[in-house]
Amino acid sequence: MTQSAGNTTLDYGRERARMRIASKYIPLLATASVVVILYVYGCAAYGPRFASLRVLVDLFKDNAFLGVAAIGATFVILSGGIDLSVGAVVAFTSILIAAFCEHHGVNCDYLRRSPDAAVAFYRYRHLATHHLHPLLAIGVSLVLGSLFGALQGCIIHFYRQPPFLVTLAGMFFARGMGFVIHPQSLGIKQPFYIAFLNDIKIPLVAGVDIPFTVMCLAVVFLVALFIAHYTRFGRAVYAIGDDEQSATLMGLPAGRTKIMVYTLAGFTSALAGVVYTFYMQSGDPASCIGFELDAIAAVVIGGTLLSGGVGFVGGTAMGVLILGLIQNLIIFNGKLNSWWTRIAVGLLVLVFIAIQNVVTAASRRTTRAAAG
Amino acid sequence: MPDQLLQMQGISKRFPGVLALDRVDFTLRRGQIHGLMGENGAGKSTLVKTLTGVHRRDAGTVLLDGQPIDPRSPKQAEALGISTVYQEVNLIPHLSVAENICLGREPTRFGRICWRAVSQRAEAAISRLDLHIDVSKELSSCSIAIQQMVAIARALDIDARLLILDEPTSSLDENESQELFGVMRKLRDQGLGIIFITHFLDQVYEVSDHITVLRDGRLVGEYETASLQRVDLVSRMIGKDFSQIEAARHAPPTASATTAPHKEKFVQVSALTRQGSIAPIDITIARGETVGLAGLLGSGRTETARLLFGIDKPDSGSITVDGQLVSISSPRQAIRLGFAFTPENRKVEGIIPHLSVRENIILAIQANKGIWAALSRAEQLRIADSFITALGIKTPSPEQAVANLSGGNQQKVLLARWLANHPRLFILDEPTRGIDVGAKAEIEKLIASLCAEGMAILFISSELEEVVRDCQRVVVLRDRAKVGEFTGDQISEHAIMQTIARHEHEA
Amino acid sequence: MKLDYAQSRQPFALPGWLAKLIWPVAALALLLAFNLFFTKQFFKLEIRDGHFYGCLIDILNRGSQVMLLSLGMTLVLATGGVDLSVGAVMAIAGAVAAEMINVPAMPFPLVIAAALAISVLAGVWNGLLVGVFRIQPIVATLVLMVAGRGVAQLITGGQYTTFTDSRLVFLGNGHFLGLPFPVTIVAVMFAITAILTRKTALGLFVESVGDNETASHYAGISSRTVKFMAYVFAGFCAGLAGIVAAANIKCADSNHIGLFLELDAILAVVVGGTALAGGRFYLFGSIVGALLIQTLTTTMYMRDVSPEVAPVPKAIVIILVCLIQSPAFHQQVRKLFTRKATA
Amino acid sequence: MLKRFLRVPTRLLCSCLLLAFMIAGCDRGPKKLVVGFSQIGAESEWRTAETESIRSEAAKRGIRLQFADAQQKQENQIRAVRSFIAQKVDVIILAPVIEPGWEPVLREAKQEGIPVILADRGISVTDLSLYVTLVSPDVVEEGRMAGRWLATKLNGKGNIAELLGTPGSSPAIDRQNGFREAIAAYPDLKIVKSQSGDFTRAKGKEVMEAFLKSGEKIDALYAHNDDMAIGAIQAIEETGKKPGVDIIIVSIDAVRGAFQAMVEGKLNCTVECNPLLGPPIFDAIEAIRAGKTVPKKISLKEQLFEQSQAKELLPTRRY
Repeated sequence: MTQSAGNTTLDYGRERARMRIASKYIPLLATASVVVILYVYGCAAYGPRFASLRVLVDLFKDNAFLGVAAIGATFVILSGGIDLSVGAVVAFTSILIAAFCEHHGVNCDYLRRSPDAAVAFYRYRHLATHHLHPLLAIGVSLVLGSLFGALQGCIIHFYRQPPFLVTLAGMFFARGMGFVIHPQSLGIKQPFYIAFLNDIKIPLVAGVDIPFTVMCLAVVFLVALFIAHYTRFGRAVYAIGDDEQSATLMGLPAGRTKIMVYTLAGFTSALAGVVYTFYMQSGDPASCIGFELDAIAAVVIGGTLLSGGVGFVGGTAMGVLILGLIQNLIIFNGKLNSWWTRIAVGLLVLVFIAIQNVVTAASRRTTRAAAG
Repeated sequence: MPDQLLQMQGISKRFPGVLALDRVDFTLRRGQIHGLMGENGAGKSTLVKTLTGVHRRDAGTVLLDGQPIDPRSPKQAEALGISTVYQEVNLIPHLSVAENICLGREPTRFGRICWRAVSQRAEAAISRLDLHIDVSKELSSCSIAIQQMVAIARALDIDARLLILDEPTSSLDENESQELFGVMRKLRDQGLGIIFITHFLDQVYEVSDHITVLRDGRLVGEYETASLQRVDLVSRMIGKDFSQIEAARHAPPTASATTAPHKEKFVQVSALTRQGSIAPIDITIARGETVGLAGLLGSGRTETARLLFGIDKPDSGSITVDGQLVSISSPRQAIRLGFAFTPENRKVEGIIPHLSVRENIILAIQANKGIWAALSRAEQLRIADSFITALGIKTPSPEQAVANLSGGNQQKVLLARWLANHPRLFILDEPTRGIDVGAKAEIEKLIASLCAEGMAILFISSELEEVVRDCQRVVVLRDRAKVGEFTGDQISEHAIMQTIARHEHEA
Repeated sequence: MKLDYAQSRQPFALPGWLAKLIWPVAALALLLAFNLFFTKQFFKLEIRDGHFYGCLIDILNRGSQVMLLSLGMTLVLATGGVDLSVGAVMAIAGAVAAEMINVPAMPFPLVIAAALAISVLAGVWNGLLVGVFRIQPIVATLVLMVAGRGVAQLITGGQYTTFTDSRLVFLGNGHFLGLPFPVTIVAVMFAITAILTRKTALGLFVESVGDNETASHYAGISSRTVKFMAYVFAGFCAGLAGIVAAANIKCADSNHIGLFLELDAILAVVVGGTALAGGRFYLFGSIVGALLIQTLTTTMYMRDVSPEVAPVPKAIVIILVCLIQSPAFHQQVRKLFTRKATA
Repeated sequence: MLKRFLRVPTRLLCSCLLLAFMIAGCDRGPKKLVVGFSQIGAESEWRTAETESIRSEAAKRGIRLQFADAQQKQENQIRAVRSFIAQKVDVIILAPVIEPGWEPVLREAKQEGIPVILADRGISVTDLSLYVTLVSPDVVEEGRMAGRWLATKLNGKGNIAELLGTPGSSPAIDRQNGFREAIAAYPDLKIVKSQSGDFTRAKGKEVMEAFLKSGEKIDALYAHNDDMAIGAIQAIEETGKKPGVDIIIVSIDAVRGAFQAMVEGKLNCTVECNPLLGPPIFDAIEAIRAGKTVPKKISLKEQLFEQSQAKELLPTRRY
């Protein structure tokens, strides 16, 4: 009797299991299909010029630093949190590096206007005036970014503050500090930088080659995949995002994991800032306003649930591509005026979320039908 | 006489507003299954949680194998060989069974998890419980019972010296409980110390060697199971004279036996079905009748209730109320028809934790009245107070947040919420789950009196004796289908068990 | 035991709403005190052509927009959601008002009605996405946040639509009882909101849905309706704020009206003690929060803090206020004192 | 079951393709000159006017204009330029949001042999051959003109409050520096207050209120654009002072609103910053097509308008 009871329930479970495993990947496939649809549509609508390899490479080139930041954001969102400080940290890092590299650091009459800023500034000024080697500058900024993330994580964990709030404050803070370091955009004329951009690249065909920034993105992506699926930390992130209380009772270091997640996000944001400097050869404290929302949109379009616990790094990568494709299509169209551009972007984002919900819901139904 | 595994002395723990543990001593020997008994709010769970590092104790000493220990987190506790299975399954729904077993201690090579080893280890842990599950499947696709087993498998996966089972059987059916006890005995013989917390008296007597009783955060005493009469145990747990309960227990049958027959039909369910949750089912409930839904866990009891209350939509079938054909597609509609429903999972589906007792109680009435016709505060207080006294809800004030009450009292608040709404049909899903004997008796008594007042009641419970005691009609379910129905004198635990078992053999 | 419960509660325990209010109010008082001593002219209050005039009045006046937003935002956050689109909705409302007032012979009430109507429509849109189609609030409202300004520009054709209609201008620049008229609008809206939430069951439903949606559903509350209403109301408040903003500068500046104000509104609500997770909400707290933020801004103008770095002190103050409110922080402090006591 | 849910996307895909080909079909027109225009955004009336000028001019000359709005983001502009290159446009017009950071993408354009014309803002590049010419109003000069005018108006003595543009934006910096340059000669002219009004009315008004309450004596106001000045005028009026009389106000851009204010005597002077870049730009383009050499910098002549001229000029203002 025992046996039979056991078996019946179990067989029942087994049957459904197959469905579940499949359904788990459905949002991912939905996203993938959207990417394909968009690209094919573009090719069809704008002919060989859109279909060209260059456009494809540019797609990655132009979204490299968004990609890096979004991948970091993915972990935060998987852990059930959110990070609004991304854009500000990118801007901060970019201007910090620029200030480090270019010793003509600061226009000072602006500092006279704000004594508090001056006080805060003197430390940086000192560093900035001995213009550091770019690699050192990059190192420093990455460390700063990580520390900043860690700080946010600590406040979130130890004081039980909502991530939305803490990172929002973090956003204001980083944004402001960026302006403290240098009040306006600053070009980087470092030979080292120029070299970086020109020499390190993989040529594909004439005039088209994969630049360093894209390589960075690729590396970050692979590392992220590994972390997410092949490390205890990665699994802990999923677990905590899914059910924090249980995760804690199961002996997972919830606190440490969370803090690490935000540290990681801080690091990737800073890294995105570095990639930004490679990409722009400049730093700008006013850049990337609202960038965090792009990152979040990419993650969500990529099929990760804002509630946490469910999602994939790969999905995020596709989400980034979708955002990039939207931009490209609009530019190729070339007829939308400023406000229609905004409306279009908004609506397209909505459309993709809608498509996703539809497909996912459809799959759920099939699963249930099959299960019953 | 086996040596001491665990000694806890003078353990105290204070939470804001309540002294949860007051100088409690507890001793566990190797190779011993030690029952920890007490009402809700007696401090069982708190005691366990101070031991597993979820809470820090305010005072007292803990010796494990004579070594003083002070775990600050479940992880440290596990490292010390103390592992726990909690009442609600505490696992990660969207991860695979294998991962849930190994989570946080996955075998890694150079920091890289090797998944093959993970699943092998999971297989091993599972097979230790004589279970056979596809460990690669998502946990959320398993039945609660299986999930519970997985939780235990996880607890055993580390070489535990001390295993704590906090209400492990509350969601297991008879067979699964038996399997579990088998495992427990095996482990005891291997020299593990097991702390076993439960509300099922039979189960304590079945497996435990010793029993420690707590009440109101204080130690009542430790006893040899064999030498402790059930009656004494119960009276020690609730600190009341036993005769009261006896009275409460005997009241329902007498009350209902007289009122059971010649009642006009109130709700008639025919061929109600939903793919994947319940095969076509017929139920009729008359006014002043208590109909029981009996069956093993996952047999479709809760599913039926959900359909009846409009939480899930049926694929086909019909419901008539007073002969009128009705369609119920949402709880609101069900409530308008005079239905009420206390769900099985009180915390998630029942209470509004941070709202006050008052607000929780008047919620259903207000929802029924709609947004604009608001009850005056005075009116709300009147209702709340009347029910607090009527049901004996233990709370410092009607403004206390429900989250701060013990399980039993939360359940009472839920009952109050619906009674305030004067339902005509009351669907009770496991109303006595995880509730101490005293409260159980009170609730059963309440059911009887409501029934006597002419309310129709659909009573779902996994404790057959309750069903038998309280119902004038019992519908037996198995594998999501109705397999039998008893009325009046036919109703007996034996008969019901037989029905279920017979079908199992045929299956 | 029952008695133990009652007695063993901390003696200094206050009713929830009061305890919640203490910290934001204290912070505001502290900031004002700071200005009283260190910022010259800050408390200078005079009467110019029949109405009060001074920094404090400005704070009320400038803060009015965020205060209006925060009223709506409070309900939205209490349902466990968030509305990022209010800033954009402000722009839309302003644009509509400006465009219509310039239509000759257009009755004034109709202008206001239209502006409010379209912002309510925006709220309905959000409400549908979040309440009915169950899209995560951040994403759902993000759509309108991005597209909304586009719509506003579409309405104004990308121009600054200026207007001189005295009645409309009055809404932003007029005075009532010696105070700027927006203050009156806020006061009225606050009263309305308070009544709407506390004299009807809306408040209870919002809190219960925000606290435990499933349970509320089972209790017969339609979470759809509740959420929907919250977003619609937020839209309405945003509309009002937008009209005030446009009226204040006598023109509809689609690009800048309400830019990033949604963030200030959210901060105001959270500083005011309402949890982002939803549940209990505190309208008055939100108002205080809004005032705190505006006071901070004005302080920085008065102290010549350069605008680029202004976000830094803002961030610090906000985080501090929230930390002070957090139980974890209280425990630490309590520990500190007990240690002192024992030592 | 996998098949079952894959069906949805595939259907979508097919329908999309169909649609796409239809559109593509109607997109083919007679081959005409194609110009890509990467605009910063539509953050101000001035910019809208600029966009409009370029759009209409292109239409007039029968040139196909590929317009891309960057929503104030440099990355979007770079993306746009790249896309233009991929689209093989004949000429690229770029209104750069900030100065640095254009080197790499412009180099790509150069490799493809696509001439780049900068509109209204310069860029900082080491290799000047990366763009053909910069067509712009002389922003620094605007600042100087305002400075000189104010200096003479106040005959070299007084306290000046300054409403800065958006922090870090190049016009804000240029107008700030130009102005300081011009008044450097007059030691008694002091800038007592200087805060950012973000180029917007609301901020201009808010900041001016703070100025007025700070207790400093303010004789004159220099606003980096007309909108802030107009906001400030409202603030001044609310304090009971007379704008244009008690406080001399000079601003830049010369939009219609400014003329309105001057007619009402509330604004003393505005320096034109001409947004009508369309004609000169397309002249330059035709010149380039014709193989003529064009100067590296084509500055539009700026002029300064005083209240006296306002009345008769008001009707003639196009923006």
